[in-house]
Amino acid sequence: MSSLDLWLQATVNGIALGWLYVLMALGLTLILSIMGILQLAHGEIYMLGAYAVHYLVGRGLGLYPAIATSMFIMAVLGIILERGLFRPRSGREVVLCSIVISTGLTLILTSAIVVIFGLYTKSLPLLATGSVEIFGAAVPKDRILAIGFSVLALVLLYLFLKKTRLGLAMIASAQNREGSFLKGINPNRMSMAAMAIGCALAALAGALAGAILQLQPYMGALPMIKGLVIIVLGGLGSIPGALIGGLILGLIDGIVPVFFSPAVASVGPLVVVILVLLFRPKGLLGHD
Amino acid sequence: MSLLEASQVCKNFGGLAAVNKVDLVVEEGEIVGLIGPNGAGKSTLLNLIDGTLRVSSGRIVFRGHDITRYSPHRRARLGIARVFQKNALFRSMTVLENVLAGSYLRTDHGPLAALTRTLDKVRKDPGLLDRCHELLELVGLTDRTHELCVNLPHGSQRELCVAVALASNPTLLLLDEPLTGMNAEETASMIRIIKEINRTRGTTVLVVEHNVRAVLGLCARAVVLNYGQKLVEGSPRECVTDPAVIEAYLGTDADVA
Amino acid sequence: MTKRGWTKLLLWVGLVVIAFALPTILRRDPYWLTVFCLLAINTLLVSSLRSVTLINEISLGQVGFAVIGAYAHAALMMKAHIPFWPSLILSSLFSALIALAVAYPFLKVKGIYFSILTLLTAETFRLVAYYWTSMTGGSLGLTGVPGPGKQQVPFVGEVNFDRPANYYYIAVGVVLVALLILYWLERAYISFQWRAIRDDNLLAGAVGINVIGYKTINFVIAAFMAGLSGALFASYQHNLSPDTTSRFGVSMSIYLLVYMVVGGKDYFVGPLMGTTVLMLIAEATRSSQQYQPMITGAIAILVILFLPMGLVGIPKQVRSWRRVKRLRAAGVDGVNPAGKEGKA
Amino acid sequence: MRSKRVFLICAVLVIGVLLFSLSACAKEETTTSSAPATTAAPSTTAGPETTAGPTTTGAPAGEVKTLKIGTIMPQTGPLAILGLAFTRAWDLYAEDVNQAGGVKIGNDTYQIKFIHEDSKGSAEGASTAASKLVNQDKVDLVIGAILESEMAAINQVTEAAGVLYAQANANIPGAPQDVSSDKPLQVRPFINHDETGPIDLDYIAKTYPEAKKIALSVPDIGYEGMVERLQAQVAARGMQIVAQEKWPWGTTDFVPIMTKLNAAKPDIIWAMVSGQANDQLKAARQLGFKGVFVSNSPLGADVFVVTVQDPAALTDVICNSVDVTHPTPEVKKLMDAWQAKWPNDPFISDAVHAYDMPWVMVQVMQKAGAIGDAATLVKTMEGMTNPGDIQTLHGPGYIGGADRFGVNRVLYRPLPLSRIMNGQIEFIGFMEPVKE
Repeated sequence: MSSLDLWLQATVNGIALGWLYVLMALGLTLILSIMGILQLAHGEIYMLGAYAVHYLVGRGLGLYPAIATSMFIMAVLGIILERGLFRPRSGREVVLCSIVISTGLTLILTSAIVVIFGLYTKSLPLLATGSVEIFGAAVPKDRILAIGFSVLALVLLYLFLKKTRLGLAMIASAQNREGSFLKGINPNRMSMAAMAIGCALAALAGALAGAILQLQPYMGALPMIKGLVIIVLGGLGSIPGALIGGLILGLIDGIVPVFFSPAVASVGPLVVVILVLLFRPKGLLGHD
Repeated sequence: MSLLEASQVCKNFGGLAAVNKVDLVVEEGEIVGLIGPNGAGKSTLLNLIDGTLRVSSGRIVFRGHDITRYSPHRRARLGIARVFQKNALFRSMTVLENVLAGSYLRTDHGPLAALTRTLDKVRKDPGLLDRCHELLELVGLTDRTHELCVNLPHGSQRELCVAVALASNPTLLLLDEPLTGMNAEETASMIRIIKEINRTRGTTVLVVEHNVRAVLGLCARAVVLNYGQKLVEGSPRECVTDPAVIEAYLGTDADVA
Repeated sequence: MTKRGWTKLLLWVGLVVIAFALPTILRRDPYWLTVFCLLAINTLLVSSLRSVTLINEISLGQVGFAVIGAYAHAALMMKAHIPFWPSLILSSLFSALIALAVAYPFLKVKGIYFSILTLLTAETFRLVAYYWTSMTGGSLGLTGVPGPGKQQVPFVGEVNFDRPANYYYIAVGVVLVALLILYWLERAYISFQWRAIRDDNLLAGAVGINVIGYKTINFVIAAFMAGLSGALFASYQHNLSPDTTSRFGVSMSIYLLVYMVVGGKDYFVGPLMGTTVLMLIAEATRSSQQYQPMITGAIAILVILFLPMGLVGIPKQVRSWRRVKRLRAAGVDGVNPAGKEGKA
Repeated sequence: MRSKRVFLICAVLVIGVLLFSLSACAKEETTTSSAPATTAAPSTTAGPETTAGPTTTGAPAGEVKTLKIGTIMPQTGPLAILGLAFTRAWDLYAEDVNQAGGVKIGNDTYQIKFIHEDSKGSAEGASTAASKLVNQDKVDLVIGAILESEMAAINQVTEAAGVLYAQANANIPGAPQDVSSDKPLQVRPFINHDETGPIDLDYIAKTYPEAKKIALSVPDIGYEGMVERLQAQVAARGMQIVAQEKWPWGTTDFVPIMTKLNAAKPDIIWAMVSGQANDQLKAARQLGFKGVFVSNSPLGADVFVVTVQDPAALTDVICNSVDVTHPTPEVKKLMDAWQAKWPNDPFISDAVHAYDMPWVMVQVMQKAGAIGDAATLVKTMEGMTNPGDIQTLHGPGYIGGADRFGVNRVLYRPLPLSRIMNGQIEFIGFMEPVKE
C-alpha cells in the first residue's frame, strides 16, 4: 500500500468516526447553548440508546425499526429529564446544579445498565460485512452505512431547524438566549425541544457506534469528552461549528494515529482546544 | 489640559461599528450629557472610557495619561468611576458593605496586606466607616445601612450604585442612564444628588441619559450620538433644537418638547 | 466573641481533638485509619475546589494540579533525594507555579467555559503523566514513592511515619494546617475582594479591584492546596498510576464537585462534611458493590433538588421551611375562616 | 484578653492529645516492629467431616476450621467484567470444596470462605480493600488485582501485615510489580500468556510454512520486555517482525492501527495479550487482511466467533485461550456449575484461570501441612518445581520462574491452542510451555 492509499484510508476512517462525533456534539451544543447547562450524562444517553436497540432487537424487532424506536424513547426520556431534573429552579446556580445532577445521573444510569444487562460486552447485528474499495483503499461497508445514516439525520435536522417555526426559534435561542426570551420565545419549550433532539441524536450515535464497535456500560465516557472538545472547537450554539469540529476531530482520530503516535492523537486535540479557548473563548465559530 | 480627551475612538463588533471616530472632550468640573436614540453607541462609548471594552482604534487620554490600553482597575486608580446601566451591586452584601467594597482604593495596601490583614480590622476602621456613612447620608440611605442591597427598591439601589462609585473618590464619574425606571420623585432626588456631587466635591460627571428633559436640567453641555457617530455638540438647548437631532429622534417628539 | 463564635470554636477544637485521638479510640485499626487518611487528603482537595468557587468559578481541574503535586513530589524524593518535608512544600509550590503560568489566559475564560477548560486541562495533565514514561512510569505506574520515614518527635522519640497508622498523623496534621490557612484567607481582607469579584466582576473592576490579579491569587492558592493533597497522597500510597480509573481520572474531578455540593458549598466545613459522609457511606455499603455508584448518584441528585445548601445547611434549610410553613399557615388563617364562613 | 487565653487552652489541649496519641504509637513501634504479625487463629465451625473436592485426599481428622481468603478485584468500572469472572470462579471453587466437606490441610479440615472486595480499578481502592481484609477480616490469604498499580498497592499492605498475597494476572510479566525477591510474600499462581510465543510460532511454521512477516499490535501499557522476548523467538525461527504498532489502553476503534499494520503487507498479524483481540481481528479483516491472525490473550475463541460474526473473517485465527467448545472434563464441570448458577450469563473463560488460583494455593498449604505463616508457605511453594507437583484444570503443572523473575513463584501449566477456520473452532491440543 502506498503512502497515498494510507492517507486515503485514514481519511475515510476519520470521516466515518467524525460523523458519529458530530451527532453527539450537535445534541450537546443544542443543550448547552439553549439551556446553558453542562449535561455530562449525555454520554450515558448515548449508551442507553445503544442498549435500548440491543433490547429491542432481542425482542425480535429489526435493527432499523429498533434504532428508530430507541431514538423516540430517548427523546421522551430527554423531555422527562428536562422537566424533572434540569429545568432551572429559582435561586440556584444553574451550571453547578447541572454538573452535579448530570454526574448523579451518569452514576445511576451506568449502574442501572450493569444491574439490568450485566457487565458483558454486547453486540448489535452488523450493519454490513466486508468492505468496498474506494480509490484502491478498502473501506468497511458498515462505516459507509453509518456515514449515510448520520448524514440523513443531519439533513433532516437541518430542514427542521431551517423550515419550521420551532426550529428557527431554537436557532435564535441557541445564538442568544436572553434576546430570544425578550422576543417572546418560551425558554422552557426550547429546552424541552433541545433535550429531545439532543437525546435522539445521541441514541442514534450510540446505536451506530454499537453496531460498528461494541456495547459496554462504560462506553459513554469517551464520546462525551470528544463531544465537549468538539463543541468548544466549533463554538457553542453553532451548528456548522459542531459539524466542522466533529469532522476535524474525526480526521485527527483517523489520521494522526496512522502517521504519528496515538499519544499525539489523544493529547493533541485537548491542547488545540485549550488554545482555542484561550484565544477565542467562544470557540472557532462562536459569537459573543 | 482637559480632564478627558477621547480622539477618533472606534469600536467594531464583528463588522458593525458601534462607535465610529468619536472625539469627546470633558473639562474638569463640568457635567456633560451624552444623548442619542437607542443603539447610538452611548453605553459602548462609556464602556470604552472606563475600560470594560477596549477600543478598536483611537486614543483616550485622562489627566495626561494615555489610558487607551489600561485595564478597568488601573483607570479606576486614576480616578474614573462608573455606574452601570443595570443596577450593578455586590448582591451578597449589605448596603454598608457595598460602600466599603467601593472604598477599596482607599484601603488597598497591596495583595500581601490583603492576605495578612483580617477583614474585621478593615471593616472597623473608624475613618473609613465615617466616610461610608457620609456617602450614605448623601444618597439618603442612612436608615438602611445593614439591609441586604438586593432588598432595596429600584430607586434606592440606583442611589446606592452612585454611593459605591463615589466611594473611590473619583475625579470623573460616568453615569449610565441613572434615571431609567424611576418615578418623578426618585428622578428629582437623583438629579439633586448628581448636582450636589458636582458642586460640593467638584466631581466631573459624564452622564448618558435617555430622558432628554432631565439632561436639559442637569448639564451645561451635551453631546449627541447617532449610529456610533457624533451628531452635534453644544448646550443642551442647542442640541435638541438641531434639525439633525430631531430627525434622529423622529417619533419621540414628546420627549424633546 | 459572640456566642455563636464560641460554639464554632468549641466544635472545631472538638473535631481536632477527635481527629488526633482517633488512632487511640480505634485501637490503631489500620483499616479505619487508612480510610480517614484518604478522607483527610480528599477533604483538602475538595476544599481547594471550594476555594475557587469564592471567585464564582467552578474548577473541574483540581485533580490536574493534584497530578502535578503527586508526580513532582515523587520525582523530587526519588530522583533528587530531597527529604520529605521540603519536597512536600516544593512540589506544592511547583503545582502553584504551573497554575500561575496558566492563570492569566485561563481566568479570562468564564463560567461554563472555565469548567470545560479546566476539565480538559486536568485530563491533559493526566495524559502527559500517562505518556511521559521515563518520568512517571506511564501506565505501569511508579512504585516505591518514599514516605516521611523515621523521624524524631520531641517528647515521644523516634516514630516510623511510613506505617499507615502513623502516616495518619502527618496527613491529618498537614491537612489541618492547610485548612487553617484557607480558613484564615476567608477571614482576611482578601476574601472581601473575592466576594466582590464573585458578586459582580465588572463592578469590582470599576471600583479599582484588580480582578484578574485577585482571581490569580485565588487560583494559585487553590492549585497549591490541590498539589499538596496530591503530594500527601503520593507518600501515603507509595505508588502512583495515571490510569483513567485512578484518582487522577476525569470522574474524580467531577466527584470532588459532588462531595462539595453534598456537604454545602457555602460553608467552610462543607467539603469536610460532604467528603466524610459520602466516603463513609461508600465504605459502609461495600457489600452492595454494583449498587454503590447508584447510591452516590442518588444522594447527589436528592441533595441538589431538596437541600440546595447541602448537609451543613440543613438547620438553616429547616428554619426556612418552617418560616414558609408559618407564613402559609398565617395566610390560611387569615383567608380560610372567611371562606369557611361563606361555605357554611 | 479572654479569647486569647481560651485559644491557649485549646492549643495545649490539642497538642496534649496529639502527643499522648503519638507516644502510644512510638511504644507500639518498639513492641511490634521486631516480629511481623501472624495470621489470626482460624475460627472453628461445626460441619460434616468429610473431605473431597478437587484437591483433597486422605481420611478426615482434626477439627473443621475456616480458611479465610480475601479477594480484591474491580467490581465497578470498566474492568468489572474481569472481576465478575474471577470472583464467580472463586465462589464456585469454595462451593466445590465446602460441599465436599472441606479441604484437609495437615491434621485439620478447612471450609473455605471468600470475602470479596472491590478495588474500583484504582490503586487507592485496592489498598483500602487490602487494609480492610488484612486488618479487620484477618484473612489468611489475599488474592486479586488486575492492574499493576493495584498489585503494588496490595502488596504494600499485605507485606506489612505478614499476609501471603497471590496476585491475579500479570499484564506485564517482569514488571516491578510482579513477583520478585524484594517482595518476599507475593506469589503468582497464574501463567502469563506471553509464554505462548514459541508454541504459536512453531505451530505457524508447521501449518503456514510460507508465512514469515509478522506485524505486531501492542497495547501501550509497558509491554516492551515482552516484545523483546518475542522478537528473539521470531528471529530464531527465521521469521521477521515487519511492523509494530502501540495503541493506548482503552482504544475501541482499531481501524487506524490495523490500517497501518496492514500497510506493511504482513503474512501474520499478532495481537499481543489484550482483551480487545476480537475488535482487532474485525478491523484487520475489514481492511482486507487475508493472512494469519494470532491472539495470545486469554480471550476465548468462542468470543471471537460471537463478536466478529462474519465467517469469512473467522478463518486462520489462532488462539491460546481456554477453548470452551472443547473443554477438558474438569473445565466442563466448572462450566456446568456456572451455567447452573447463572443460566443467563455466558461462561467467561477467565474463570478457568481464576479457579486454579485458590486451588494452587490450597495445594501449597497441603504440602506445607498447615495454613501456617506466609513465609513458610512461600518457601514450600518455591520447592514445588517438578512437573506434576501442582494440579490445575489444564492438567499437571509446576512452580517455576526463577530463570525469568529470579524467584520460583509462578505457576506453569499446559497451554491450550486452538484455530478458527470458517467460523468453526478446531482444538489443536495442550502444549507445554517452552523456555526460550
